[in-house]
Amino acid sequence: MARQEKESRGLVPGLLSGMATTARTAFRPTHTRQYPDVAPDLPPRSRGVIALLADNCTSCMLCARECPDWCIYIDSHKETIPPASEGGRPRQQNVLDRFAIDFSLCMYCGICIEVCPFDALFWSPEFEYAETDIRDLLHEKERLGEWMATVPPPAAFEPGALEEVVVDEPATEEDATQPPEATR
Amino acid sequence: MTVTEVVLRCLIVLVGFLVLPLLIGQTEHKLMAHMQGRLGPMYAGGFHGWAQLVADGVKFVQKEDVVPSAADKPVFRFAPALALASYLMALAVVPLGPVTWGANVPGSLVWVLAVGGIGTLGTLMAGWSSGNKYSLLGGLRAAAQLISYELPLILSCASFAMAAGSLSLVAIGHAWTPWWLIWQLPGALVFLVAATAELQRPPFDMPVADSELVFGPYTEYTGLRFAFFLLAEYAGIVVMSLLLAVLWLGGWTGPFDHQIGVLWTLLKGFGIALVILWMRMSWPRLREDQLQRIAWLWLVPLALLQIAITAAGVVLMSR
Amino acid sequence: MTMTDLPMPRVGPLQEATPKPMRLILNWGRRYSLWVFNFGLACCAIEFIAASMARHDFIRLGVIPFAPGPRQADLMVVSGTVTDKMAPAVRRLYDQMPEPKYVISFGACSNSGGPYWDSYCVTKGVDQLIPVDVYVPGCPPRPEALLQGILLLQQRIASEQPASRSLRKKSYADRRAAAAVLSRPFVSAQDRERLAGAPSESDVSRGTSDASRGTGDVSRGTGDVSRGSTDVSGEA
Amino acid sequence: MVGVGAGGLASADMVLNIGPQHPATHGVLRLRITLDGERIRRAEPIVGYMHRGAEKLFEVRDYRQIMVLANRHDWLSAFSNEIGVALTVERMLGMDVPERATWTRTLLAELNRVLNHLMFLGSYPLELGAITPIFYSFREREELQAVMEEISGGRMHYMFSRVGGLRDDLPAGWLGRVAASIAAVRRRLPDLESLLVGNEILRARTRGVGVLSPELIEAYGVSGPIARASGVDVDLRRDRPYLAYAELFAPGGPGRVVVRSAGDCLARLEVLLEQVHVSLDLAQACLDRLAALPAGPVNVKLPKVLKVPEGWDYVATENPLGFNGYYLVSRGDKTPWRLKLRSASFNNVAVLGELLPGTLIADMVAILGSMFFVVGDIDK
Repeated sequence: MARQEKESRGLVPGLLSGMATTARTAFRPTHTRQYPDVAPDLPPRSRGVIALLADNCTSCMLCARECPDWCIYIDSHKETIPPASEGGRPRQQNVLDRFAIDFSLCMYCGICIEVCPFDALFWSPEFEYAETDIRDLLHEKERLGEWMATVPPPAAFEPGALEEVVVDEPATEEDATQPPEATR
Repeated sequence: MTVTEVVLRCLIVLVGFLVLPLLIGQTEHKLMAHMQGRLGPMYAGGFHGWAQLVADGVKFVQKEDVVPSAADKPVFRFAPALALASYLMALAVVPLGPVTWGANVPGSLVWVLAVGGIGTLGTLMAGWSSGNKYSLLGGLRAAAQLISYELPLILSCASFAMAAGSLSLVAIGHAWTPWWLIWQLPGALVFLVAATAELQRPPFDMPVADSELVFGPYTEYTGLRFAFFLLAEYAGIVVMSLLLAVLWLGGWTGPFDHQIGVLWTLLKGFGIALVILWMRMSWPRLREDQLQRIAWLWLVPLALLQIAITAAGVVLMSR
Repeated sequence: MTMTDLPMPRVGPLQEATPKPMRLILNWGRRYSLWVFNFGLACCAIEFIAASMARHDFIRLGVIPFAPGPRQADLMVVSGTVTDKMAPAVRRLYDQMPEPKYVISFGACSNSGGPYWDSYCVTKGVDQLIPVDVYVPGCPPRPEALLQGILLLQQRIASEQPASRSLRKKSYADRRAAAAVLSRPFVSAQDRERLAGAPSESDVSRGTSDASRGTGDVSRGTGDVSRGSTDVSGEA
Repeated sequence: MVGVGAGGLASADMVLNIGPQHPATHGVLRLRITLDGERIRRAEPIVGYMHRGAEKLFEVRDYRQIMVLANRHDWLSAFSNEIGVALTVERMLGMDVPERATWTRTLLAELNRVLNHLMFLGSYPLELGAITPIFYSFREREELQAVMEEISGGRMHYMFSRVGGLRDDLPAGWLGRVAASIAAVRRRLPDLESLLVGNEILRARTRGVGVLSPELIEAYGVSGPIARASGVDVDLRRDRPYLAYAELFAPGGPGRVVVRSAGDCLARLEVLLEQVHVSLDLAQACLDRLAALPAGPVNVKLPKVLKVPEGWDYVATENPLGFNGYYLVSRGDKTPWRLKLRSASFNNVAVLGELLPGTLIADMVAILGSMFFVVGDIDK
């Protein structure tokens, strides 16, 4: 399979074949994707930034606890809701005050997204948020909410996957065919 | 030759000396890029990054003027000037056409080779005075390499001079005949290899081998001085490729050579410069002792053989 | 915070005389000729090399990766984990670079220690050692993220005043610090009046999310500046 | 003999630091060499500049958090490291992994091996002075990284394997795109080979330089492509098969162990080049098998808090750079008591002290480049 060892070759061909390759490449189209002008096409699962769906979050602190870097800061307080119908019991509800992720610490492992029981966190392939001041890398929940717009629809699975693997909406048949492109 | 004409010629040489290396540098950027499947500078100066080297120059002017404390200061400051001046003086005598030359001295070939030696001194001074171990190693390697490649260079030039019967480049240019292409082929190859080694260009860039000795003798240089050394390297390519174009490819002879003779020389020089740049992109670099071995066991005998052929040819043709 | 004026340092021969159009040319030159010095430490170094390769090719932007040593470089991309044993080398290489120099902190490890935030031998963020101009988040960040960071840096260079760059000579806790760090107060204006307005709120909030941490009582840097080491030293 | 004749000038030896930050050392390996002129008298690799205390951090992390940290020490073969931790924990738990997960893991491990080798096929000629090969090898790397990113979301640190299988299932149409990228890499590989194989200058720089004898390999525990280049025919994928390698390396299967006997820098380069071809064959075989497999789960339902029963276990896998061993001691609670990593590069670099004396500086760079190591793998 591999080209066999050419021991007894003349002095020149090895060197010239190298020059021939570089010359041939010079006339072929280049591989560069000019980033600022041409946006890169990112697969839907690409881990760029974490987006928060604030109203799903019940501030159960699971993500903050499971995060290896402790880079999620959550703050909430309890509110009592008056009983819906009179005679009912007033309900306690967790209201989210602050949900911040420090992206200068985050290692993008995705454990928080995996472990969140209420599907409040999603991956978005967005990556353009470099800052000149490290404190701006601490995204508050408003900024995390803004990333929600860039979250692609969940990708369909390979036909070999078991059907009962339930995604939040079952992978319908028709989007299993065309490869899902990110919405960028 | 009135004074104004001399001043005018000097100005033209100076302008050529500042423009041509930038052209070669930009060509190297774009050629290396496309040979590696990428685009090279695009944003500097709008269309296809034409002003990349101008931007480099403007930036190097603003850099801090660092002279290491352990350095031998006067020698350190003067080294780049020496490296640059040698190629400037060499470019002065290289003729682009029958009348377009900086200076037409009878022994212009000897002048070019002699002035080339000063460049070696500049590199050695840079290596020695930087007070940095890598520079010392790089400087000594450079000295050994440049001295051992002077000989093949001189021998191959001698064979061209013998073939033309004169030491003046303009006369050699006039005496050139297409027959020389085959007759002087070994000499030209020796010249090309020796010139690449003289310029410390890959595959002979051991002194400035970035993976071994950070940047050889120029490790400690910053700002304008470093820019001078870069300019010297590209100016060297211009000088050597124009020289080979005049000696072996006949300089300004070509169809319509009366009208566009100069263009022919520049085109031929550009072609040879492309070969020198091309070698950098395709080959790794040799080891120090292999380099010496090539010089003494391959190039010098080949050059001597070439001189024998030339002598035989001259004797046959003179009868 | 009173702005102490500083003697204009010797930064290249042309720095002093900078009438407006001249300054534009100088900024343009510095902007499109960033010789980057391949300061690769860990995994981010591979993404840094990928950014200089055919697919992303940051030479298009004028960033030339062939600077062999610190002396010839003016952009230092710290890519990878800065361990305590490597810290003096990082600091030394930064000092060896000639003056108009910029630093991009590439990746979580150099931003703030990243996955190794609780390691006993990792410097938590390279900005403790050298002043950083642009922080690129990611672990490792995509090569395009580095390109975006470079574009951000280039915009800053284009709008740079020679005066602001001269502040760079000023030391900050015996370390040379970026003009950006010095020329603005630590606690930003709206933070200050927010602190003045509801002093307890932000400390309380930090406290509760810590209290609910549960797995161990490591007290994280609780100052308003998210990491303990560059804490507000009270001179707001 | 080169340079000044024996007994020439009385020259004192010069100690040169091939620094923590030096273009030749990948990352932050420091070599203190004592020079006589350009010939090396003594060479001592100084490691520790990239020590991040990962093993100490393992003690305060549960097994999923370990997985996402364990792939960062050898950052060129991230997926193979993850598999090592997963296999150790699965063996201690006695958990059997679904077949589709095993075959996908083998496919991703082989693709990761190709990525690792391509990196060294690019960076080694760069140290010898050839600029272009690294651009061609990274063009192939980008091709494969696009596919790896599509399934796992990351380009270098995939964090895709979990105890008991994989994190997610395969995206739709992914197998087709993997086949296309493997074909593209195979089509463009001759470009890279034409710059390496048969290049007289490269051959002159590497033939007979830095010969590593099998005794030295046994003594220092060198493993991986470097050991196989000196004739030591050992490969854990065949000798102690894990994942799906038993079937792939069975006689008649696509897997074969590439061995050279010369043991010099050129042999190491050739082993690497041929191993890329072998790994591409293996990946193609895994693809065909995955397409044929019936539908099935990709991971096992894990308890809420995963506790490994008390005891210890050692699993060694064949990482692209050599043997990668995981010694796990568990006291039965959420976090391991001790997880020791035996990494290949630590032993591979240790042999430099024996190999470098007597060579020139240019040879030192050639040898250093040909001992394929990753500094994070040395210092962990």
